[in-house]
Amino acid sequence: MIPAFVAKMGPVCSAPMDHATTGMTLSITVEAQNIVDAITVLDAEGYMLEDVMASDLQEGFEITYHFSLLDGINRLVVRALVPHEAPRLPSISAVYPGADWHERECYDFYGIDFAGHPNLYNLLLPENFGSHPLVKPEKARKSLADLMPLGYLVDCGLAEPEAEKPKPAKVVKAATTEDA
Amino acid sequence: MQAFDPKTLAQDPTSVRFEPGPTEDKLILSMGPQHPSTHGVLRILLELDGEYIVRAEPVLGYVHRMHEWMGQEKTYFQFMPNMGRVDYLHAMAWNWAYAGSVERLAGIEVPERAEYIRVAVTELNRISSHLLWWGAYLLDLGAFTPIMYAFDDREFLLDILQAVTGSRLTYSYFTFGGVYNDVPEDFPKRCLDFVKLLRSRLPMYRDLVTDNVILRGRCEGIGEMDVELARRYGATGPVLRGSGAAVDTRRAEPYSVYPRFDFPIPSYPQGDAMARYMVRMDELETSCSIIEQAVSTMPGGPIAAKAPKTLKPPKGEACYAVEGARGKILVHVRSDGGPKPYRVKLRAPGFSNLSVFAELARGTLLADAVSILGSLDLVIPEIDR
Amino acid sequence: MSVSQLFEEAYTGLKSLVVGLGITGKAFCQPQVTVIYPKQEVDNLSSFRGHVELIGKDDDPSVPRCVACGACVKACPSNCLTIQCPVPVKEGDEGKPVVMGPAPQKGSKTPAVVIVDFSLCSLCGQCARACPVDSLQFSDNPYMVRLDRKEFQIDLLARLRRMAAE
Amino acid sequence: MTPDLMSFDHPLTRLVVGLLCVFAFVGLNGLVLVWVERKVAGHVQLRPGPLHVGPYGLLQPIVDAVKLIGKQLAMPAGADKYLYWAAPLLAFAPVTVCFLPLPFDPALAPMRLNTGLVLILAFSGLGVLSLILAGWGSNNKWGLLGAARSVAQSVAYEVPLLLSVMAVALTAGSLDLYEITTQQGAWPWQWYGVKNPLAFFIFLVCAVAETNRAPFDLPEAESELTAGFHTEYSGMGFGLFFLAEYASMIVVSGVAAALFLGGWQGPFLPGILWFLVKVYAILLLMIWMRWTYPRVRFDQLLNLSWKWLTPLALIDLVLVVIVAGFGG
Repeated sequence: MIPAFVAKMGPVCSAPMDHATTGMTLSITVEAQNIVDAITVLDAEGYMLEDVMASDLQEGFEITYHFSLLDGINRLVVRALVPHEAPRLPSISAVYPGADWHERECYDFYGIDFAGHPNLYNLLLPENFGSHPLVKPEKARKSLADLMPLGYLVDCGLAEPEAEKPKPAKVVKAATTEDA
Repeated sequence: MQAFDPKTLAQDPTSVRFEPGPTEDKLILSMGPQHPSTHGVLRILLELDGEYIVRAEPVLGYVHRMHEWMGQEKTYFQFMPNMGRVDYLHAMAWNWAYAGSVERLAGIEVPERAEYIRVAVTELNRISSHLLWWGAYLLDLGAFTPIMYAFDDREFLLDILQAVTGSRLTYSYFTFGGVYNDVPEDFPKRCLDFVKLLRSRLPMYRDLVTDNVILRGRCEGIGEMDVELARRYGATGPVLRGSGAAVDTRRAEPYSVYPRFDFPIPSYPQGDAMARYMVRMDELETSCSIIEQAVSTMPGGPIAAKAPKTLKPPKGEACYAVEGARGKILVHVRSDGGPKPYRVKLRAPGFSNLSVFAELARGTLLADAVSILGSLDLVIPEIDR
Repeated sequence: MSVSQLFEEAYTGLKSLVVGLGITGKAFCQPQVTVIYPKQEVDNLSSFRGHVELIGKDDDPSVPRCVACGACVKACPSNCLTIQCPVPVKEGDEGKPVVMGPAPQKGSKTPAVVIVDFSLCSLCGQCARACPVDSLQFSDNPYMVRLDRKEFQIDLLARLRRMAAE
Repeated sequence: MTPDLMSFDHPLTRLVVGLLCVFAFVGLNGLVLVWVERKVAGHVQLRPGPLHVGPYGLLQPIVDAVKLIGKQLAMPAGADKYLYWAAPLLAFAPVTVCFLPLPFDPALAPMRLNTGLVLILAFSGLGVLSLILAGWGSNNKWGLLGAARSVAQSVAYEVPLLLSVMAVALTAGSLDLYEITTQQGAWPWQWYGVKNPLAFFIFLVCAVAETNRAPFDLPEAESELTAGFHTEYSGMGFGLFFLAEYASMIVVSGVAAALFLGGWQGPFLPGILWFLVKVYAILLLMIWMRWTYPRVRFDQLLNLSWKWLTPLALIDLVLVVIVAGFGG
């Protein structure tokens, strides 16, 4: 079950997830340019920004924002994909001031440029460090299809559902994601 | 006294960026990385007007060890000992967060006895963390004696944990699917004895420190924050509970066997340093009660599920949130099906808690800034990772 | 704030200060808890977890159970274990001096060299967990003072023989 | 037999001999106080304190002093050379002068002055100058902040201190410490501290603040200003500040003993012993307080002085005047 406000976020795709096996209840992918609008919706819903994580995939850098309400099982992740050549997306630190440091950390490790960030300098690494240590070499990168379970890929239209293998996770899903 | 000259700091890009303010009679002060009350190697650049803080900017990274990179380079098992080093004061919670996320990813069931042992040792570890915080905070405020009393009590606790895990600080006690080895026979009795001891000491703590008029003057009304500010900055744990929201991951997002225990969630609405102080003092009692319940109802059985010697979880991702002594610990692991994680992300609660500091310290006195910094309960290795 | 309130506050404040003095004064008269270490023994060494050591066979404690499979070497996150066995002699090379190579080596069921570099070890226990024959355990030796980090390369086979002799 | 300083006829001889004795006294007592402080701190914190050097660690302060003397005297770049080195000397010298008018014993008053009290207050006021010079001269921001704090603190606490001393001087009708002491008797109910407890209390609080002791050790507050005014001092430069702190503690305790606790007077024991017992009782109280309380904040410190101690001291003074007027 996907809550109503998700539609306002302009999602590219939204996939429910099973809290018992993933610790998340919902995954929402948005266009990188729309990230501020999408996150403003979450702010209005009273979500707390837990973390910003970037990972280096074949398709580009995937930035994952972890959100949850203060109370209850309702962690949702917002994902945005930026290409390797131009790793740039708007900063959300105006909406969530706590994102400031998380974005600087992503800048440290991946060199992702958060446009409109007030203070985009290295945070954990020295300011003149020069390189971005968590960027993987070309061959070590995996694509989304290698990293995500089939259920997610199907929900996002990245793969065809396999008819003979109904995911047990999908059954539990309805029971655990009805809050928020 | 020489005027502040940015050119003399050309070798230090951080300081250059921290330009002097609009007027010349501002003092730029670099508090740390070697400073008695920055708890390790945190550096805070302060812009002072007299003793009033105009601007404060924490500079991190002095103990940065790139744990997330190590997570990608090591196998699932090999990364486990790193967790005890992320936050050395509440190592068990980090152990748990990583073990929990990998268990979710690989679908490993944890036997019941292991869950009870996990709860007991994590709560013991939480008490040791809070006791150390208590002493260190009072050291920040200029009282030298309480830390010795706290360490005296903490010693009993470390002896218990040493008997269980073999080490006294950087535990790597959890394995995927359980715990490393079983607790000794007398573990429940020693835990109960310790709980009794701590309870008999808490009134002394209260009389010596909590009721002290000087301490109250240093803490009350200092660094006030509300729930909204905490939410926007992602501040969790005692910092959030000190702002009036009775939120605890152990209750909000129940994991393990915590739902079976009956414990209150202390929270204070004032939002100042004193409220955060009181939350932690109350949590000592809360943890005592959880330990009592856990060790008195601890079932028998195996202490670890059968986990393969080389773990290769299926592709996918999982997070696991744990209530650490400093707040919500979140570990996010992505797997590509291989023996090493594709990506490990560690959410350190202290990182988000410290990011509020700039907001809280603005306009306060230097001495208040020290008090606020202490009340956030920072462990720098956890923040720098 | 009325004057009476003000003085009441001052009274409670002063009282709390006196109570504090009372507590530290009482502590002053109590016996100390310090263990003056080299003169007095610390009483909880038995549960201390020191560097790893080999476990001997039940019938012959001077020979380790180790089968030189190299699992512990692979499991170690810090690469602090070294296990070496004689490299199998190739045809035509008979008579040449025996060359040692990292375990596992074909035909070797016992290790010739087992060294743990304690200066790298973080005492995580992954080696003991990985061992298929339970040949590794933590020692409880806390007296680890050396003048050179090279001296922390502990020869476990020699240690096992010494322990068995005692 | 007690040494008799009064046997020297010429006041100048007496002054020189007295000064030498004072130096010896300050040095020795400084060392003993360091030991006492560490031992008390240890026992309060359930640990033994200095233990290994000499019996009960008694020789520890000597070892520390030797260590301090042996250390390099470093000076930071950009420091004002003259001010920087003048400060520790200036911290130590005035304190020793303050011992001169103190009556240790009827026969052992280095200098009897009819304005002894004024001399002590004047010279102890000089002490703050050394803190300012140290903080300013060392070209260090922490030092500067410490110096700024010490100025405000000493200005604030001189006032109630003077007022509380004045209350006693008015009752005794003299500014000579010898005279004030003799006016009190050997028994506690004859002491001014018992007759006028408010003035005694105010004096004690101000004494702690004047000597920069915890909980009022703001100029050197280590968890805020690293070490405040003496951040940059090493070796004996720091040692002199250290010694001056203990010396001024002894001075204020001596003044308190003479003013409020009947000085050398007491039953059975010789006068000098009674005096030292009283001085050490006050010193112990100061040490005890240091190891019990957190540090107050700067504005709270000033508030305490201006809003509580100064008005109370004024009221006390008025009461004393009224009583003295009716009584005398």
